[in-house]
Amino acid sequence: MSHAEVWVIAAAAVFGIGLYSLLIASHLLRQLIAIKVMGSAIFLVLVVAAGPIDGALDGLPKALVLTGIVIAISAIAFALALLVRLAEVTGSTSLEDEADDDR
Amino acid sequence: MIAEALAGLVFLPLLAACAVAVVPKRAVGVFVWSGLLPLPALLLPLTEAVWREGLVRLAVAGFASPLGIEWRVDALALVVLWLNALIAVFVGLYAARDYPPGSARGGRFWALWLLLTSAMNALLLSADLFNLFVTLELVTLAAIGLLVIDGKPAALRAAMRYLLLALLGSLFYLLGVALIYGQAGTLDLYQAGERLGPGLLPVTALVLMTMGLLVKSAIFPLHGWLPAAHGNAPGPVSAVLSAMVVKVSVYLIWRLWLWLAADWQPAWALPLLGLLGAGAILYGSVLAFLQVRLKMMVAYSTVAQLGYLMLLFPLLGPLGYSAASYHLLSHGLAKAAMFLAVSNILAVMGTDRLDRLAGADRRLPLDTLTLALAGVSILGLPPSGGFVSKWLMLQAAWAIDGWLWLAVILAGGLLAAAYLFRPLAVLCARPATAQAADDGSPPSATGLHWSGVVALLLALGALAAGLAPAPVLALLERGLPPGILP
Amino acid sequence: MNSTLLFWLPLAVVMVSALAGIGIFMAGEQRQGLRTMLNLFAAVAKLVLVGVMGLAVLGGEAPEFRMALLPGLDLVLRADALSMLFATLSAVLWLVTTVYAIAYLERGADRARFFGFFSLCVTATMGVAMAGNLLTFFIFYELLTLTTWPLVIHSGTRAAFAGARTYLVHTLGASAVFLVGMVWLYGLTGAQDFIAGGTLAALQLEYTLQLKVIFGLLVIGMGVKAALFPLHSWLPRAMVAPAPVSALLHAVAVVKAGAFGLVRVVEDIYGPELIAALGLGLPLVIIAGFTILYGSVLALYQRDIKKRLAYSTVSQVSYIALGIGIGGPIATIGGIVHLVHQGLMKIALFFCAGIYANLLGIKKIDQLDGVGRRMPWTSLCFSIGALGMIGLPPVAGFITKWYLGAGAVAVGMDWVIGILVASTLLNAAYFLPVLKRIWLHAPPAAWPADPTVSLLEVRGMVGAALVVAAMALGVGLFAGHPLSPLNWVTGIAAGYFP
Amino acid sequence: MSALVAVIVPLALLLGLWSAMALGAVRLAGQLLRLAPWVPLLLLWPLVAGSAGEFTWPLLGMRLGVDATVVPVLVLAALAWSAAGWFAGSRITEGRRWFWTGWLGALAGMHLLLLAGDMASFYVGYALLSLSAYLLVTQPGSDEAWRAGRVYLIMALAGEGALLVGLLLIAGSLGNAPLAELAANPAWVTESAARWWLLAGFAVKLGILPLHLWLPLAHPVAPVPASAVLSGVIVKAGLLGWLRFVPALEGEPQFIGQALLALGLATALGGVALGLCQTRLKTVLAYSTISQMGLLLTGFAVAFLVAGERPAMLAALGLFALHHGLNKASLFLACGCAPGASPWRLALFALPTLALAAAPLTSGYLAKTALKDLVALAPTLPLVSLVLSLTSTATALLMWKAFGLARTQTDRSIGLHPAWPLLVVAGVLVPWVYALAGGLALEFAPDKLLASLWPLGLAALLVLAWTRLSGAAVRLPEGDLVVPIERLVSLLGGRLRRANGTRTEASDDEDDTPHTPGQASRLVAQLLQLEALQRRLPVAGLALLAVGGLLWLLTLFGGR
Repeated sequence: MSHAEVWVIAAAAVFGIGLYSLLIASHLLRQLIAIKVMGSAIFLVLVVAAGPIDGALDGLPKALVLTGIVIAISAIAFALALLVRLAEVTGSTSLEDEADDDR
Repeated sequence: MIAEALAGLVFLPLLAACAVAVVPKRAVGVFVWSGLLPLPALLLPLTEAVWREGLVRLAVAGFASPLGIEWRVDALALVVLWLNALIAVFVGLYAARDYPPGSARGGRFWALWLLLTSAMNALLLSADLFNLFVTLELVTLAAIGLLVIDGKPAALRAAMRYLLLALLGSLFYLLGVALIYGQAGTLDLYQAGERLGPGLLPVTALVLMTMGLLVKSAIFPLHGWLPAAHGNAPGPVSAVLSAMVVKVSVYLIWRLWLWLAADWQPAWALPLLGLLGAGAILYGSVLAFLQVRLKMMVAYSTVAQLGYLMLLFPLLGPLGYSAASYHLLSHGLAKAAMFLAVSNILAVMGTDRLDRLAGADRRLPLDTLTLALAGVSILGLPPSGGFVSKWLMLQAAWAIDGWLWLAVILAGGLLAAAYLFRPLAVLCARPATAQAADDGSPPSATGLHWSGVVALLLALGALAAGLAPAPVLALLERGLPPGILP
Repeated sequence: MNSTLLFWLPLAVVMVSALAGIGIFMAGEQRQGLRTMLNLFAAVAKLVLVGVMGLAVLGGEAPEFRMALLPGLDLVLRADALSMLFATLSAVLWLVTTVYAIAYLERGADRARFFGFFSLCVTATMGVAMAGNLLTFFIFYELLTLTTWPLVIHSGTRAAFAGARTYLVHTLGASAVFLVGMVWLYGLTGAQDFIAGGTLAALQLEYTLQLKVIFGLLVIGMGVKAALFPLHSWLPRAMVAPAPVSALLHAVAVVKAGAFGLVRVVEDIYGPELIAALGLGLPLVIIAGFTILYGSVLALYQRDIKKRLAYSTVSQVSYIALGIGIGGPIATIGGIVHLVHQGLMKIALFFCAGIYANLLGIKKIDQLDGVGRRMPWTSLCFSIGALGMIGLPPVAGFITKWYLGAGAVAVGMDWVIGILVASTLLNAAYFLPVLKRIWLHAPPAAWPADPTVSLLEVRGMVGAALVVAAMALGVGLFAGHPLSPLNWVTGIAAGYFP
Repeated sequence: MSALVAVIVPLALLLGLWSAMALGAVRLAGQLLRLAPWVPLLLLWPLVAGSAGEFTWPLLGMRLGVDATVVPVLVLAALAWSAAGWFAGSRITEGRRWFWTGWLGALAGMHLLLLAGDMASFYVGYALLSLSAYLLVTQPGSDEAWRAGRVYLIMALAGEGALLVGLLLIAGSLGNAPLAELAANPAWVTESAARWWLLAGFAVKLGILPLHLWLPLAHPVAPVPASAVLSGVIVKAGLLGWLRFVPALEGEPQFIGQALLALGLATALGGVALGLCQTRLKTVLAYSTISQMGLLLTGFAVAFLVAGERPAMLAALGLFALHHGLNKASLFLACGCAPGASPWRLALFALPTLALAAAPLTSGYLAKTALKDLVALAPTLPLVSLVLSLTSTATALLMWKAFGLARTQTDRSIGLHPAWPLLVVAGVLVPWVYALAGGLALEFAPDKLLASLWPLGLAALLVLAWTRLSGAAVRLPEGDLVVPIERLVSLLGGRLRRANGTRTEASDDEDDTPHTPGQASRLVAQLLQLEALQRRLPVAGLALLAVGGLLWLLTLFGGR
């Protein structure tokens, strides 16, 4: 297997782990961490996908990864603020045991 | 002239948003309206250019496409841009009543509102896969921010669920983008389309991105988050959510399947997408009929109406394409008007539970009329925009002998009649004798508040779309996507 | 007349009442004077405009308004002889019904909403009359459903909503079927305007089966509003609406739109020759015949006045379908002229039923004893309408029966005369006892309700009823007059059977 | 022009009277009432002027005019109706509006009927006449009147239905054809069975045997002047219908003529037989009318047996109708003036009875001999002429019974109204004048006189035999067959009403509780539960993977 395929399979594995824990976890904080893990798996794929093009190193994927990281950070920060507010207001830190909120 | 217009569309609201966050309370109003009101004006030269050339391209700051960002505006993008501008301005006018720019709450609201509008415009202009990802994230975060502006527990929980699912969706989308880049070496929609064939990895990438977008646009099996989110959002926010935010991700699905995968002929996949849409129409309508609260009913109606947009795939063709695009436009106007009318009713009557709204039309004649007019468009009865799109869709279905789709479209119309006439009947019912007896003369109708007028204007817009569709349809005819053989 | 006037006149005729409707909505509940003025002004203006357009049509010009709606499909409002017939009927009866409604609702509630939708409903009817092609017809046809729904639920009682729900289920169901038929037709023939004598002759060879199926779909679409047999059950249920509404619904707007639609489909889309060639006339005659008898038999059993009138409408409207189904010049004339005759007679009956209900609280037939002595003029109108329904001469019904019978024999369908005579006897069976009660029975000690009534109310209502009854009698008595509906329709039929 | 006036005046008077009553102008109404009796005389004006007018506006192109067939009935109507009107003017006191509406309506109908020149106008007149007659029959408002009215209306409408079928069958080919053209070239006769529908329709009005049920109920129960007009004039409308719409062709099959002849004779004898079993004077007179109409039918049947005899038939039938109308009307008027009160009144009553029994030198003799000559022309069995004279005996017997009943009415308080004697005189003179004007052969040959005497002698013998033997009289309820039929119908109706009684009650009456949405059923609860499930994240995630997987498979492998 070429150099790149090894990394892609590893990234796929990490992505799977993150997805599994996102769906299973009941505590919101664990779910947010799972999302962060899946994000890093994707950045891994992006970096590996770069691969040299006609000799010169291709800088575009690096730029994409940087932007991706910035967006992931801001999204998670916003989610955490929301989580804190939710815990204060409703006292529960999980989406599973909520009463039906639209009655 | 075009470059200034495009730049203005994106950066004018952005700058206004920043200014609002910084400037003292008194001056917030000026910046808000200077950020919003010129938007339709900016669109005029753009429309004329697209009418003349069909496709307007602009390399931002002169960088060529693989590296730099390129803005493209074709007929479809223009239609959605117009919808966005109209919604932003009219619903903004309505929102000024609940969130006056001068107040503390107003400041936060308008910052997010302007950010949302600029992100939306940026998304519609960009034609680069990664750029689309960035703007889509911006739109989602701004929308969720608006959702929790009042901090109600129900809204908070709904927002949390919406955020989680939205992040999950954008991760899938990003994974798809990464795979596309690995294969095609470019992220530009048009170029990637030419370079990629229906191999294993490109198909996987396309499916991953579609899954992500399906979650964000709450298409049938994945619609769990939408009703709670739109049902519990404040009035104007639920309007913009239903009319624009959810539509944009469907617009992206169209872009992928009709531009990127233009020549892959995924013969069996299209009917599946169609079936998802049909499921959405039937399931959403039945649920809407069962709701007790008016806003929840309108939210489920959105789930149903989104199904119509997915019907474009089985009915691929010029007729189907212009039908779906026109439905996007007319539904946006009608649904925004409906949500504004419902929030008016909620504000005046104190509740939107149907069993307590008997005889509300005496106090809110204008909003009942708006609800009725918007209902006409949602139902697809002439002379509304909904009817035009339904008519074109029926013709498309008949052309390919798609009797199933024909039946689904008609059933959708009838079910919509079921869940729309029910609240109207309740509103027009005479209140129980006891209640009428105590206040003797019929309760005086609330005065002609201009927020009611705004809602009425949007509803009339939906009806006008029914009377003068010719120019829009001609525009769409000219800018057919490569995926549709003329 | 210069061309611009000819272009904008049809639109003006249709839109006059729409503007009035919107104005009434804006005026709100309290400003009653403004509302009445708006109402009457719009009604008179519409009548004048229809008159002007009538002159233009008589002068040989064809005023036409065309607007590009869908690619390749236009919104066309054209005034040909047939549309003028229906438009004039609507305009005249709207004016009379407005006067009646103003008097009727003097003490009612929600009048702004009522009159607003009342005007919009007439706009839709006028649009249906003036429609130049099937798509325009469909648009106004649906608008009619929407604008009449709030009128049916006006009283807000449970029965009103039950009636409105049935009405909606039927009309929206039919519109779905109508839409499929229309899409199919346009798929086959492309956009076609109404042309006297039909436009599908060329297609007859290779599409016979499809044309038959399309005809079936279109007839179902129209049949609901024209209350043909299986689709008629909404009509008696919608009787819960206040009298001016049931008068308008049953005499002018909804029911006539359905019947008018049938005439358009048979005469202006398929054309009499194609109908005969495809053999579509016979099934229509059989359905219409059965409806006539079914409606009359059920009317016998009804104890509520308006229910009885409703079932009588179910049977009477099928005369129109019978006429055009039989084909041949005489029967077609009979069918189309019945549009006007039935409208006049039925609206007179409903006005009187409304007056009885409103002024004396009478809703059931056995409460009608001796009303003749208490309200002689209303009962006179009721009697004229009833005799017309039975088809006894001088009143208009007789002319229709005469032409239908003669036309049926001319075409060789002698058995149709059996239906006509049977329905005459059945009508007599359910109308004459009512007249006997009104005139020949002794009045009860006290009437169910005897509210203090202003003179305006009484004069407005009874006046309207008298005008309409006089017209029904006049149309029957002076059928030979050059300007009478009969001669007008003879001119129209000349176009179909050159 | 004069014809139009004759038709319009009664209608105008009706409307005027009506609105006067409605608006409460009693004085004006009184004046109009005084005018009403003399309106029928207007009929004479078109007779004299003889103008024929055509007016395209009214109805389907109305033609008015007087022609030969209608003259006798016209004269009869003018005289009898005005006399009865004069009588009614003074004698009808309560229920006046009801009576006069019916009276003027019937009059307008009769005028239009007589003067009509086209089918549609004839039918309009006929319908108006039938409907207004209903008002006259039910005017007393007693239960008996209602029953008679109901029976009358049902049979009249049935007759009119048959009439309409016939007319429409003709209209199919000829449109609204003028009556003259109908009679002139009866080509349409062979096309359809229109002729027989029309024959049956008019037979109901004439009271021919099976269809006579309503007559013995309706005529007696109506007020005196109304019965006079009903029996005297309105019945003749049926005859007019026959003469206009049931022409005989040349090669008519014999059995039709024979059948009609037999029916006529049966009706004549049947009428008398049933009449003899009645106890009330007016009912007896009603049955006598039925039998006389039977005689008319026999005359009418002759046209079917021998070709080319139409003018003779017209003359004979016209004379007979005139004679019968005037005398029967005067007899009915007599019933209103207590004929038995003084010998002078009895004499007045006797005159018309003798005429009807066709005593020699009376108008009856004249009419009967003309009728006998007419029948003799037809190639029938000799038996027929014998039976014909027997009918004279029968009528004589019936008249004797009527005379007996009249003698019992001795209430002196009821005054003698001058209209009665006037009509009796007219009954004596007018037929003679008509016969002379009509040019009928007037001979007093001894054999004719003898032929008219022996039936009377026979009648006298029978009467003597009958009174001596047992004096027991057979009683029959009025309207004979109607009673069993009515019982059958009410039985059937009762069961029918019970069967669907429940259905009509169940029709939803209005209840005023406002409308609120119904409760969710069990199925709905399950649906809502499924919806709540979809909201939870794991479920959404699984759904996403499932949809994605399916889409992936289809896109990969479906694409080829």
